Amino acid sequence: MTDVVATNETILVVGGGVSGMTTALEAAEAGKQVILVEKRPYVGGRITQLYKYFPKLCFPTCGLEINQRRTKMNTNITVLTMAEVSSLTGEEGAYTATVKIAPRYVNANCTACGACGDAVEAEFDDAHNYGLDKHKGAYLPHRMSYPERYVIDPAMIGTADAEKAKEACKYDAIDLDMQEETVELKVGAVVYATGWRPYDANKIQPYGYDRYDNVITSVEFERMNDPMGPTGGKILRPSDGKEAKDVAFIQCAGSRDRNHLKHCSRICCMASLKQTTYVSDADAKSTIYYIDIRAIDRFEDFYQKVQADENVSFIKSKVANITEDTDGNPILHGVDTEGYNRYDTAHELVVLAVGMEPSLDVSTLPADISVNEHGYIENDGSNGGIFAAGCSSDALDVNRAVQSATACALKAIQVVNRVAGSEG
Amino acid sequence: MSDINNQMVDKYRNNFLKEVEANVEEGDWVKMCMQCGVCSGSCPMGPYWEHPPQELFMMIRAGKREEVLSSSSMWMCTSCYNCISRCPRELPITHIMHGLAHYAKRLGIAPKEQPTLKFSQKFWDNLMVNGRVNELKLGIALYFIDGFAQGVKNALAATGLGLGMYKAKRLNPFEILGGHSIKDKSGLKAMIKKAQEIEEARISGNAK
Amino acid sequence: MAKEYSFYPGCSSQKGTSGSNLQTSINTVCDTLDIKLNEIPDWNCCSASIGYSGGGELPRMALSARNIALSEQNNPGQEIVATCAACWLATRETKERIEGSEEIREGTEEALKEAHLSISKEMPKVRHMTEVLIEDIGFEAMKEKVIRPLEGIKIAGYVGCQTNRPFGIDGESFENPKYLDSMVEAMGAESCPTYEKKVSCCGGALAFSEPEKSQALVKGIIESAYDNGADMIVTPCPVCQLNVEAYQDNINATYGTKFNIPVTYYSTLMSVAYGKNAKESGLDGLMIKAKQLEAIASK
Amino acid sequence: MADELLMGAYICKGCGIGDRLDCGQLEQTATRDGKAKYAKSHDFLCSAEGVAMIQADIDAGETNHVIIGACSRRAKVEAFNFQNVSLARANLREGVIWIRPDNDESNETTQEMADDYIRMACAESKFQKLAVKSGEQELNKNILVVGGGITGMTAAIEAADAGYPAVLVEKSAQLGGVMGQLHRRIATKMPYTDPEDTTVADLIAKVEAASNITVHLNSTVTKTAGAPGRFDVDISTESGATSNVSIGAIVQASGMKQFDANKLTEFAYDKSDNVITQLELEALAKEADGGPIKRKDGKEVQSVVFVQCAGQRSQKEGHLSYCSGFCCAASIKQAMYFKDSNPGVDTVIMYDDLRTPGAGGEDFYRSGQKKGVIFTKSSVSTIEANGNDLTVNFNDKILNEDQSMPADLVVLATGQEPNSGPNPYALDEAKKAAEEAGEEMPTEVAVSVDSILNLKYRQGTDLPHLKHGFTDSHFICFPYETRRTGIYSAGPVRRPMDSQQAAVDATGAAMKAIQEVENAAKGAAAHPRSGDLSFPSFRIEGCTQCKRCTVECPFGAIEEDEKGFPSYNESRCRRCGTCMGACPVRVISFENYSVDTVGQQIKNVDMPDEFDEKPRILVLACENDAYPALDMAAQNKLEYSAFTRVVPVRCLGSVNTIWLTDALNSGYDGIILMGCQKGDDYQCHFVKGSEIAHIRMSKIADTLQTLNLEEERVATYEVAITDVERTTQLINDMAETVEKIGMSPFKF
Repeated sequence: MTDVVATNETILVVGGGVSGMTTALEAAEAGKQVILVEKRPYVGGRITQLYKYFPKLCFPTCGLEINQRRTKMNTNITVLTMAEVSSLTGEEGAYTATVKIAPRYVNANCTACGACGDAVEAEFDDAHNYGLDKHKGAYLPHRMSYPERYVIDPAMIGTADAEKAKEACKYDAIDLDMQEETVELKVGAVVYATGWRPYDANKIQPYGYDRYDNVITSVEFERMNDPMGPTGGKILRPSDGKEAKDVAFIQCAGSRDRNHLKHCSRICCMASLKQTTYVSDADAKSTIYYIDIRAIDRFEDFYQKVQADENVSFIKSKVANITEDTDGNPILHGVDTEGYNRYDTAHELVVLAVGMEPSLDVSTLPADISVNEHGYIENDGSNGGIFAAGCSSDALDVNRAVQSATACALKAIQVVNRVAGSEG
Repeated sequence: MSDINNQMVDKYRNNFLKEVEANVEEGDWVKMCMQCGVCSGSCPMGPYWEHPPQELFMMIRAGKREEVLSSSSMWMCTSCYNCISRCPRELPITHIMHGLAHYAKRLGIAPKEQPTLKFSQKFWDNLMVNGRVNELKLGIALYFIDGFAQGVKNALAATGLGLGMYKAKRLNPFEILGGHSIKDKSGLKAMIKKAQEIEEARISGNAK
Repeated sequence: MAKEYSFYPGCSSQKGTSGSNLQTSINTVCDTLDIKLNEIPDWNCCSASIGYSGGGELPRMALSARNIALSEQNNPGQEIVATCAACWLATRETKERIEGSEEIREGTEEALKEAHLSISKEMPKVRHMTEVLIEDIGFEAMKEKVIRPLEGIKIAGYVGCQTNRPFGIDGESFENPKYLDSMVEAMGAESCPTYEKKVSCCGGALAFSEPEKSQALVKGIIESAYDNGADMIVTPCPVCQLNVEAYQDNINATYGTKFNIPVTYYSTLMSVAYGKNAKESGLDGLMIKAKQLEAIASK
Repeated sequence: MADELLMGAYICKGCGIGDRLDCGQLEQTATRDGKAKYAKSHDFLCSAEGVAMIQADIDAGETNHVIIGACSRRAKVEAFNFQNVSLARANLREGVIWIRPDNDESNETTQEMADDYIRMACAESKFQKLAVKSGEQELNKNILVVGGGITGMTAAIEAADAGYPAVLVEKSAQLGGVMGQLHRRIATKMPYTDPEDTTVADLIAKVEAASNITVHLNSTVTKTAGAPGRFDVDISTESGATSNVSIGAIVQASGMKQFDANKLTEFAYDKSDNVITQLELEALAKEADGGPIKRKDGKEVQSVVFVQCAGQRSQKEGHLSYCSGFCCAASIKQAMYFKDSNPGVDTVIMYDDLRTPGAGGEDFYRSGQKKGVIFTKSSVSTIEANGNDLTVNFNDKILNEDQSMPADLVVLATGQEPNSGPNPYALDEAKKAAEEAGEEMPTEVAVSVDSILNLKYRQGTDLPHLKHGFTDSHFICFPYETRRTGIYSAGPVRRPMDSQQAAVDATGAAMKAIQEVENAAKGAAAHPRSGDLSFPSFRIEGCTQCKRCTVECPFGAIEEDEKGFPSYNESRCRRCGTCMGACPVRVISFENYSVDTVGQQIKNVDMPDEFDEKPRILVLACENDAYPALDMAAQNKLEYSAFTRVVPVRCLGSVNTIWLTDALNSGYDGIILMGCQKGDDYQCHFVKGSEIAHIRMSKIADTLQTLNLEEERVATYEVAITDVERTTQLINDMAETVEKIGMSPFKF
């Protein structure tokens, strides 16, 4: 049974991605008690699925390592993984959060020795790689997973395979009878850092993501380029496993579109510019189809760098639709609006720069929280002791998400300090 | 050029966009275009447009009145609604194209020999007679649309078709003697007359 | 107890016109499925999104409004159903434009007065026949009535434009609707799910004024049907049906192709599958005979 | 904690260690060679029971130096977290059994590897002292905020709201800054359709109402000495009156200045009163206050053209190469000023890319279009001014043709430049640039701006610049980590940004400031070694006053006292150890990380003689990136040479060359240094550590010559945390090299 100590001076952070970790760490390192609730079996969120950051082209796992070390060493933070806040009631300084913790079927004894993983047969789609490959029924979600503890896929329960895993573990770490738990937490302030999910590309029908193998999403492409990813860092066409030498990027795939997300997702332009560097590194060509390239502030420098690369070309056009030729090459149809040039161009691989959709489940919020039509919480000062950090507040890049998360730590601290003050 | 056209020119000076917003069906949507070009790329008649929709919208903003209204581009619309269903900004492009075409025709500066203009007109006239379209009359009228000689050619070229449809009982030669019709023709005509008056009044009102 | 609808047949459905065989098969299908269509008395043409040269916005609105008014007057409480894509679109669009704009409503109502007609605040729903079949009857029920499954026939489902956009069938995609294929399968025939031209335009509206351009589009539609191994093409739209069927000779002449593929209606398929004979199914209305269907129909 | 050294070694047999290694022998090694007081093995050391066993020994006073021979120091951190004892860990799992094949011919060398890691851990432990709170200072909660604009006011208010008194210094006569000059601001709330109140008035009211905010107008900071927790700050008025305050931490919100439009001669800014900047239009709009906007000559504006990216996104001399980010939305807002007062006014925005990112941005763009603002994708070539009439010449990129358009008024979106002080490293950077360009070395650089902080730091008066004069942190994931601990910049001095972002940024900076005063009071380090209590001290008698430590410290933490000795500032220090690496006489060390704790590990590796054909390869790996990469290689069961001995270091900058000389002298056959990427896109968490290390190592060649050893025996690499396969490859390459060039002759 998980038992967590929480008081009205405790800060609850919902979501353990880069924003949630930042809020939790900044508050904890200022001496506050923090409970970090993460839905996945590990912290880090979407950045664990990114290969490189724009514009530096450095590695997200580098900052993740530091943040995980800070978390391991800081006794002010309690991390609950595979946990979700199912309801939140109360008011500033006195909230009650109901947290559901899904069974991991692996307890704290786990040493991540890997014996259970070796023992089992069954394999499942690997969510961490967006289903591009499979993981064992007993698995460590990724190499740097924290907590460094294996997970048993729920579908394993009741199978002989699960028993094999249990037998293989010398440390009684596997508990197949683990049940879902519900804990109630009294907290003073709550920071939502529930982050984002990629917009469902199946809904963008003209681009045939559901019909053509070689039309993939930007998040899948990112995994593909990670040497630790499903293709070992190679840009391979799903249809035939051939290396793609001519890659097209379609911007605003699901963003700035009344049929999909009305808002601009901010990151996609920079993400695609970044991804063209992967393509160039593989001696291949990139073409970016865009409406506006939104590389604001110093990102512009990076844009200009990419423009200077003769392997990369830009076409101002929202692609109308995609068909497929007999070799499985997606053919892009549309009009380059700079001077009206029609094109019907075949590429070997198409990457949809899918938009950012807030993954916040509004139904878990108290009624009076202001959420805008795009599904983001607005920090307009009217939400009592509840604050939104990172991509629960707007479509943000990592740098801005971290700024917002740091700011939220202070807003939360103000609340619990007031509580402390009033409690003398 | 018609008086109404001259009046419009005077009234809106160089601001063609305002003229379009005031007088063209769904014209107030033109300003919402963000030049993504998805409409232009989605049109089945694409290659035949001298100026595709998104470019027309830009031309309207740029005040290219003559070029737009005398263009045959919008007459290329097949009303397939591809553009509408894909437009990220909700523009009713098909209707705007119809509206521009109609407005150009109304001002008398649409290209005279535009075949779709003629067909569209014939279609309308045809249905105005009996309240329902008489396919044979419409057909024959069409064959002679470009004058008698061409008409004969067209007719001959299509006899096979005509014959086939006749055999298939889908073309009734007796149509020519009257055929399908509604009962309350006068009511319909009065109604249309009224609708036209209202529209007329609105637009010529704008012209002043 | 039969389901009753207020029916707007449209010009092309009339006796001795291009779409008359659609009407024939629709009638038999409705008998079989116990659907009662009450024709709107004295209905008029909708101007089929082509009359715009002569007819301005308001006159065109008035045309469809008149049909709606007549429907409300004579078939109160009944939803309006159309079999022709253009008729359905024009009527539904009119309803929505009137409901969307006070100015248009006022103008239309004023015009209707001249014909001693009026529309109510809440006009009846305007639906396409396929909508009725799919939503009110359902594929299962459609299937149950099948007596002669259309076995061994491969059919390309050509949905076309206006049946599909901008309204279409709820829950179906504009780019790749699947309902026509499901209907084909329900009748025991084989569908062509990868038929990529299923929603591309046949240029029907310009068939007369821009024949070459329109026929170029038709060529692609037929070609792809052949590429997908189809024996015939099925469509819900009378304009598509005529345009894709009628010009195959011309296309062959222009492009040296050897097209000779039957183009029929979903209702024709259904009638045959429901055991009706060739005449009742409107098969005699085809210029390019659907021999496989005739064979089944004459069993 | 007792002074007596009581080393207790604990060997874990779990995770296959017991099956692969002779743990009995490891215990012996610990006691016999490592001089541990005792050694114990356990089947499952990280289990509650295993941990309890260790804790019991600690409580019983059996040990105060705990040595754990188990998994990597990165694993089971929470389990092996004992208070008030020093801890050393031997990496037997990721460091030994997981990277070695399990077969007879390799078992011997694998065991030797494990034995060495035990010896090394014991050596480290032996020379470790427990880091304890220095008690150097008290909690000082005062936050100094420099700049009274929307950023500064927000920072002050947010800090004060959390109970940390703020001292707000504003150069001008009133608060408000640039935002104070605006009529309205860009929409920040749903439905994002209209300009909003700037909120400046509210902020000023809040500042004035707050009992714990002190405001200094017409004032500047004339001295900042000391360190976080004890900054000694002089605030002087124009008249010269100076007050001295004691400050815990600082937020620099010195804001932005407008790009000088006079540089834009092609746009006739210098020729016509009717070509104005966005900021100048705000003044007109303020004056009109919702009514029709009149230009200077009193004419009501009927047509206005906005020229985006004026002097921005441009490589032209004197132009800004970056995008200011806010101007698109600002022009939309300003066009709305006109449209809202009179829809008849023609407003055209000439843009290249319309940049209104984020959830609200697109709504605001759409709202502008709804209001009738016209957007033209174009590039403006020139603006002609004939008297009061203006003609805008441009190329319409959609219609692909040159056009011109008359306008009553033209507004230039000129963007923002940072109000940062002089860059302390301007000269170094100029030299570096000159060197790369092959030009002659500059001896000085012109300084055009006044200092903002007047830091009395050996390494300069102000925050280092990153690029284009912005003081932003280089880190994407740690945007507040500047190179001056306890001083956080916020707002447009950091990066071009709009007011909403600036307010968020200000709150974040205030958070970091508050955190730093709390840490300073504890004597704990700030990011990235947050909470670290260890602290560098030096033996004054050994010091030669060479000043290398004071010059090389990436954080400017070290000063010189009047006698010329280095004087450390605990709370400025980030504990990277670069000073320790710099010291030629090795007098600098931390309690738990010193020349000895590493040097003795190197020395205590068992060195087989030359003819044993068992070379020794020393790897000094950055603990932040290279070491995790090696752990992951182990997880992936990648193999590398059994002759490798890896020592994690805090930063490659902390590597003292003596370690290499000693290693070579004691017979190591190869040495690999693994640090982080340096240069413009550096990934070194201590900014300069890796770079400095590389410079030092470039000189190691001499050492090798004098020992007349082959150069290939020492290699320095930039390694990323993702270089999982590469790290092992680098090691195996060195193993091959050694095999090629033969064993070191220095084995005794």
